[in-house]
Amino acid sequence: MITIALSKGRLLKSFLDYLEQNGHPRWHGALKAAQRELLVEAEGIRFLLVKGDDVPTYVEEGIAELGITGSDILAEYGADVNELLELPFGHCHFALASKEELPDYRTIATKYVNYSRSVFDRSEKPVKIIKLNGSVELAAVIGMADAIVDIVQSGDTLRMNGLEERVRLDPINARLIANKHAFFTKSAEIRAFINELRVG
Amino acid sequence: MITIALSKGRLLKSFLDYLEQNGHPRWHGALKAAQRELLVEAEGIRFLLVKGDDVPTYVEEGIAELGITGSDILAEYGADVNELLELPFGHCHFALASKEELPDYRTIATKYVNYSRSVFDRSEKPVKIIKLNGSVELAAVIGMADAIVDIVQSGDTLRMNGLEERVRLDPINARLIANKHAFFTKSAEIRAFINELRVG
Amino acid sequence: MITIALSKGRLLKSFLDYLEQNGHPRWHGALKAAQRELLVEAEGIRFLLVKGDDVPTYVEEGIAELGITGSDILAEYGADVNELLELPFGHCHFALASKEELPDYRTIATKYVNYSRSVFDRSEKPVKIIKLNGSVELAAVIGMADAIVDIVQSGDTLRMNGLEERVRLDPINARLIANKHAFFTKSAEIRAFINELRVG
Amino acid sequence: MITIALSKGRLLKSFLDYLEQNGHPRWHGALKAAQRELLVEAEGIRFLLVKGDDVPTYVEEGIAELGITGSDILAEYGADVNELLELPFGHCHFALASKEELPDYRTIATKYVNYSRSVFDRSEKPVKIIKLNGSVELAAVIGMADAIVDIVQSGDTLRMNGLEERVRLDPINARLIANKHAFFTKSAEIRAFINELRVG
Amino acid sequence: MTSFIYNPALIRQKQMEIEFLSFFHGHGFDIIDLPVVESFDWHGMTEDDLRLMPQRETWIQDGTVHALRHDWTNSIVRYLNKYKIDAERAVYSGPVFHSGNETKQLGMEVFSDRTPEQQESLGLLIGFMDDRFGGLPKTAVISHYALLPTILGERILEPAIRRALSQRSESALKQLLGDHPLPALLGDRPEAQVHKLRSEFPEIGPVLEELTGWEETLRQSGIEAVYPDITALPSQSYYDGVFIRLYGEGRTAPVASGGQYTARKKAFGMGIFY
Amino acid sequence: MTSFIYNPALIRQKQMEIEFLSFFHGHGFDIIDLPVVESFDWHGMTEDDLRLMPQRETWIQDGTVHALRHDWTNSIVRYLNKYKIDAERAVYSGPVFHSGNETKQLGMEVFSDRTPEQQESLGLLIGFMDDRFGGLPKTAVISHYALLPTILGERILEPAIRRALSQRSESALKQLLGDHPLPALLGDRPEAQVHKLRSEFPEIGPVLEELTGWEETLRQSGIEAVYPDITALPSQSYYDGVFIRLYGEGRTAPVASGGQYTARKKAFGMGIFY
Amino acid sequence: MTSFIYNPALIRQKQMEIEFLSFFHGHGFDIIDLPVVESFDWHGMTEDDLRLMPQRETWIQDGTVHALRHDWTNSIVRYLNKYKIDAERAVYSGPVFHSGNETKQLGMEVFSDRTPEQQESLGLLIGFMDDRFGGLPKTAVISHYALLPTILGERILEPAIRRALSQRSESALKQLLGDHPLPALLGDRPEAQVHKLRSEFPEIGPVLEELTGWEETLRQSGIEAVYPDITALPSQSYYDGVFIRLYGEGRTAPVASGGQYTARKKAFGMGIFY
Amino acid sequence: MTSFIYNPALIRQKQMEIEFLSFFHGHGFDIIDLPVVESFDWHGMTEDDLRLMPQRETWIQDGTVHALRHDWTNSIVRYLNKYKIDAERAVYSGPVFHSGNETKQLGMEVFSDRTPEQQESLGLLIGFMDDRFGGLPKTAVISHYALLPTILGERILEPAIRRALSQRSESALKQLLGDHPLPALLGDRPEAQVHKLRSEFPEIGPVLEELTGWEETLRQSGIEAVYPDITALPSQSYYDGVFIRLYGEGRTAPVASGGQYTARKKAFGMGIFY
Repeated sequence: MITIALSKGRLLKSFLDYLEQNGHPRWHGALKAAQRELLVEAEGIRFLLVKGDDVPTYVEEGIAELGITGSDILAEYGADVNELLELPFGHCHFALASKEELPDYRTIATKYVNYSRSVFDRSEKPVKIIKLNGSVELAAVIGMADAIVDIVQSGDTLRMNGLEERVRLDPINARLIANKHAFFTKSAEIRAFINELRVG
Repeated sequence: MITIALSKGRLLKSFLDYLEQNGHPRWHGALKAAQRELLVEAEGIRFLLVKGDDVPTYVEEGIAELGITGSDILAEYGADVNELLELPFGHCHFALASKEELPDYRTIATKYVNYSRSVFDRSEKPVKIIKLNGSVELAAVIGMADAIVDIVQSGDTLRMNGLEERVRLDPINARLIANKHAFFTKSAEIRAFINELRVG
Repeated sequence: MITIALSKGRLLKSFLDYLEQNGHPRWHGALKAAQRELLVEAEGIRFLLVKGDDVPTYVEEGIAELGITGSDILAEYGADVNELLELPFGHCHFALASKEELPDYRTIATKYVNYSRSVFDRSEKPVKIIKLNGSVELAAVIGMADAIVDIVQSGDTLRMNGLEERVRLDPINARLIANKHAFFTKSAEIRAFINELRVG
Repeated sequence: MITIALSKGRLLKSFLDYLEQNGHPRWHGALKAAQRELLVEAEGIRFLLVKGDDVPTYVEEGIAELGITGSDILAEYGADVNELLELPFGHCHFALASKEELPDYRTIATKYVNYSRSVFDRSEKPVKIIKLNGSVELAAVIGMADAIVDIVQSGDTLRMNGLEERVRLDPINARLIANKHAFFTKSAEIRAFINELRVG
Repeated sequence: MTSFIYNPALIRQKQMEIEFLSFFHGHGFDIIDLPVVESFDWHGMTEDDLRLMPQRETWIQDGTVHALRHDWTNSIVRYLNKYKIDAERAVYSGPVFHSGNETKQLGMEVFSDRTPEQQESLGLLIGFMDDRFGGLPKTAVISHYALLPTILGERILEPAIRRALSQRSESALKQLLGDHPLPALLGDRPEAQVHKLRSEFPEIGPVLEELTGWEETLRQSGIEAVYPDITALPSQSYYDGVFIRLYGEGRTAPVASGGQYTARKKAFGMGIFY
Repeated sequence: MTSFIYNPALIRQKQMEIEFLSFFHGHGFDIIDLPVVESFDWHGMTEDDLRLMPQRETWIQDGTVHALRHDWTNSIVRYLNKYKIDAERAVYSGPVFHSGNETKQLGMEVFSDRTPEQQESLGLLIGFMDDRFGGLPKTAVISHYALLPTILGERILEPAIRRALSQRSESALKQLLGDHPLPALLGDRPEAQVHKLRSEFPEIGPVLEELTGWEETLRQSGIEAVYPDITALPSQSYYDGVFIRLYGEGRTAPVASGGQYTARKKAFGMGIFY
Repeated sequence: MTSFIYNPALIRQKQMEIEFLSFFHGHGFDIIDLPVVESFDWHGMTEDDLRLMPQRETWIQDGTVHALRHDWTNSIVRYLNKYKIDAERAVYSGPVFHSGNETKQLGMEVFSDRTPEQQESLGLLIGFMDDRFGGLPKTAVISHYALLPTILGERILEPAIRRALSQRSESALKQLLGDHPLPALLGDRPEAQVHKLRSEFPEIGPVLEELTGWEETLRQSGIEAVYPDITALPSQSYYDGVFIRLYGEGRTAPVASGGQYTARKKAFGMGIFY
Repeated sequence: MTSFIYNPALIRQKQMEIEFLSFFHGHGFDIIDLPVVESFDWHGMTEDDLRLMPQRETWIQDGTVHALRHDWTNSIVRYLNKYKIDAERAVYSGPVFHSGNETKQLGMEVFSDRTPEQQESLGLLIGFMDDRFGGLPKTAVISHYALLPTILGERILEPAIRRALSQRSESALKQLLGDHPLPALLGDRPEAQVHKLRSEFPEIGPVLEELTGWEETLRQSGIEAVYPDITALPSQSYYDGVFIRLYGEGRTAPVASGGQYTARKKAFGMGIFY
């Protein structure tokens, strides 16, 4: 028996599509059927459906041996886990977006404080960062910040809010992470899951 | 012109119902029509639709003069704002819930860390609190925590996860908050909004 | 057997005079005979001849049950001892002295840093204090400090250096101090010594 | 005009002997004549007679451009001065002394806390150090410490107290120190003094 | 946190600082300076000191608590409680630190209990702001810390009531105070509140008189809108009289604030944060 | 400061610790543990907390004051004032830190106001010391913190008098208290002091009765010399009854000390420092 | 954070501690103690010290950095680099502090470079765990810090590679190392990895020999599953040989860990955290 | 420590500050500002940072080391190593803190490796001092940090030699260096030292050329006495070229100091402490 923490929402949809396209009908069926359940068991695997931010916590603490979450979350929170594999779904990217193009963006609103800090550090520019938990675009719309740093998939949300992507930052995809110790103590089960996933 | 930050989601729905029942067709119409916009203007009022957690930030910073959010958020984050009025909607309550009744709950998972700490302090019991950002029920289901502290409206979520409310904690409702300084400098507009809201 | 730490130098001379005048020939004889010995035993009493600054240390640590030292030392170092009695010898006083009379003394050189601080605090005046270990008068002579705070007996040292006493500060005399715990556990011997000393 | 801080006491005597033997009658005469004066002027040189511990302070602060003090003082207090020359007088040495020879000395009483710490660090042995201001030998005599670290000249003081030198530590001699900045700004005067002293 | 600013604004800021000091110096104010780092003995800390500590940048050194200056008046009060000074009026400028952020404060103090002198200094400050510091403030909020103790008596010490007052929570005050006229007042226009207060509590007449005097000063200085704030509670216990906040056009944070306090004797001080 | 001790004594010390815990556990005491690092909110610090801080190893972290445990009873009092506990008797062991030095403390607490139960626990402690911890103490000093408030009234709050009392300074007390009978008592043999007190201040009879009871307990436990200490002042305000110090032969520091205190309810605790 | 535990488990814990010390003392280990608070001169801090600081409870006192003990072996290494000791084997117990949390550590050190002696001590530890400390560990993970430097050469110093190694990230290692055989190995069963390593890198034969010796010791001690970990990087640079982690049934955190290190001379130490 | 200064001097000091900034601003220097409180990640601290820490007012907050600004050039170097800037010349003023004492520093930096530009800025500084800041310095001491590495080679890294050099200890250098010509040079007049150096070490000709150029600048600015300092060691490793100290009449502490350094690229800066 192995426990896997899955990020709910956008990433779960992407995972379900992948499963469907790659022939894992039973996992797909079980997860698809889950309405608001948070715990789904299928073929000797226990899936925990949790908030993306919490996936690393579940894995780090050993509640789950494996986890699937976005590289954005890992970039931001830097969990102490084994980041085994990049997965071929959940693609999107980080972007810096603003209402108007500016020579310098001095104030940034974002959910991704650490990531944004590292981006501006890399470009060797000082910046003030405002942490928001949601609706980050609004901060740029109403002038609370010069720009935002956020995840962009289709770009629709930006457009709807009259913002434009100014700098395309790092790509994002799904990652398979493992608890540092379970990586060894459950190595057979983990390897089995990886093989299953890959072969499709 | 006055700016009001509104908590999206559950509370916004409750607010819309209230507006409808109390005859504010234009505000109701404008807010209802907003699909994924974050900024809605109606009759000289600018509504910002933001995450509940962010409402106090917008008001404290003066981006919005007024805000409507749940008392759960205020209890947890203790913003430096004027908490003018309790509003007659958005009712629910905090609860402690668990799979089994226990003599003592030593480990608690919750999104509301500060509130939970104060509850256990009041009852003079030491406790370990685990912060989760979502799907808090799961922590009790899989035994990561003895119990959870969360908001309960209908109780359906608890039941669906096999949990039961053990202790009914403080009631929650919507609150009208004001920026500490705008309370004076925009006192006429604020008073007008309150009157409008009340009389219905 | 009881051990008594005695301050060497000025205070020891004063003590010897007192013993002579008040009829303690044997103590007087034994101490007088001590050339450079640091340890003198006489009639069941062990005298330690130590630097005045060290007397409180010996008593606080319990190496000696009693100690005789000047109140200047106690005022400066504030040892955790029982300060049983004022003794009728070792009289002198603290003074503030300077080359010229000034409306304000902003820089003070002294061996007695804590005491000087408290004097200026009492008079509610800010001051800069320079710690010197000896020849404090020199600091005032060469203008390193506006004034000095030091012990004055005859005033000869001041005069020789062209300084004058400006403010007569607290009086100083010898004190009998006791280790806080030995005060009880050796109470009979301590009481005997005090009686002997007093009656003369 | 140049100002030189001289260590009073043992070292001053040694300096006077040196001056006498090497033909500096006027300096010798002026310093010899000084009874309890702290300030002596002779041939364009101003001598400050101060406590050995204070010499580095006078020089570091620039009150005196040059100073003569023992290397023991410099080893202990580590002043920020230019330590120009070793002088051919004031010879003695540091020693570890005790009543009985012991395999290990765990508790040391000394006036030279920093120096003692460095000695024991060099020999890679942990030790407890008690700071005393004077009569350090006594601590070994009465068993307050296993041994003492002190300056030894003839060894008479040790013998008189029944102690014996166990380890001969670093040699000590007089040093000529200069204020770091005056070293340049008064370089001609300093060089003249050195030449005078050397040629003798 | 690390900000490196080099732009023409900085020289204007420094010039402003020197103009401020010169202006008040020209009106008989002594220029004062105090250390950026303040130290506190554990046992000498007052309730006021302890209350402020969580907002300060603090550390412990040699058994005493060190903190960066948080507010000039606060430091001056502490100084006055320890040392005598000769100055009757003082002006200052320098950095202050709030929860790790560095800002600048300019301000002045009048060490006198004579109201006209205090009001004159307020006039000077507003005049300076009008001429050189971003223009005349548009709005003032004015309170008097003697009001609530009279109106509420001992109940003012209850934590729940203090919290409701500081949040202007009409709902909470109704629950806590029941029929007391105060909660209802909060629903009124600020201008009407003082009027009603006077009739409900005739004994606070003199305090309201004082308030009116200061309101007059503010209006004569050109400030258009002056609002009374009847539920204000002092942030530090030394503030015990009138307290004033000045706001610029469309700004929600005050550009200047200050009031009457007691540090051995009565005084009045105001500071500009920028 | 860095000491590395490896010798046979260490295993004996650890064995002693376990014997102590087992012994009291066998007599119905629960074994308790508390964190080495304690944290304090600035505004929640009491006068007692502040007074002790300069003697503690302290630092500031995340806006709260952190301190290493200084004394077990002190930590337990703070715990009892915050949380309810079920235990009626407790025993503990662990490191404590005084001004940067680490030592060990063993001790026990009785959370009951029944004197016989408290005295029984004292008997157990002395018994344990006699059997296994360096032998029977030779001397005890015993005081009662209700004595001085009755004898001196309000004057006990004056700092100068407190200092003179804590230093047993006959000279200073004479200057400060004039004709009051207290200074003269200090010149008497300790044994005679209680006697005279009783006749001078009949109202403290019951307190002296209590003292006598505890003295009896000490003597029955085999301690030969018991001295009353009439000028003792409590180091922390929760100590409000009998206080006892036990000394070994020829030692000037007590091997054990403790007494009655109040933390919500009456309790008694004693600790061994080594 | 404030936890007050009083229950029968505590006495068992204390008994366990004494049994552990006695057991190893009986096998010729000296019992050692070191201070809970460690102090560091700024300029004497090593890269290792600095790397660990963010995980420690730290403060600054008198110009030196103070930190609570984080790990016994770490403290012992620092001690050995400063002082000579006579002991050849040592055993210890006491609290350690990780990011503000207090836990306990039991452990032993062998100050000898003789592998059989080191392996004997490992056997003793596992034996003790089997008998008295929660039973025989089920799983061991074993690595050797000489492996990667040989396999990767200078590239082991690149931060990106170190991160990918420490995360066992097959994807990242492929990107960074291209054709190098290492990434592909990660997809194999752990048991197969050593086998392939030996054929790809014949020069690491002796290191793999050593590994096999230790694996043998572990198996003889009764541990069923022993996994090699070929990408392990040392947490502190003094670890330079074999490193072992032991796990209980169904547990994801190791119950014990430790390995070979150099502090002036070669040594071996393991600790139990609980 | 607590000093409260109110006197006419303060306004002059503030005016001086603004004049200094205006003067250099008028010569094309940007005015810059940096935070008073600097924060350091443990693992990002350089040898330079660690060496300076004991002289700074420091504390630990949220796992990072905080320190009050110690020296503007030091802060600017750290800034330049982290961020790009556009300014080519900068001027600053503000408080600095040495071992708990607060003083003020004024200064300027030229972010260019062109010596004439650097020398021009030095001329401006001396000109300003002559006109407005207490008059022309009387004495300059000038060194070049490329000298000793050439003269002594690797031996310059030996701690004993560094100490002897920094103390100008002829005796100690003789013991350590034996026949090397350096110790003997120290007994010469400073003016003669450079001369002899040139003949003993022809390879340092270009460095001495540079020194002479700067000496020329100093003399042309009106400074009468210029002394070379051949044994100077840099306080921080970024100083790698000429270094200059200026002294007033009869003063033993320099009124200004600074020199060439490298922070990504070559620069030159000097500061006035007062």
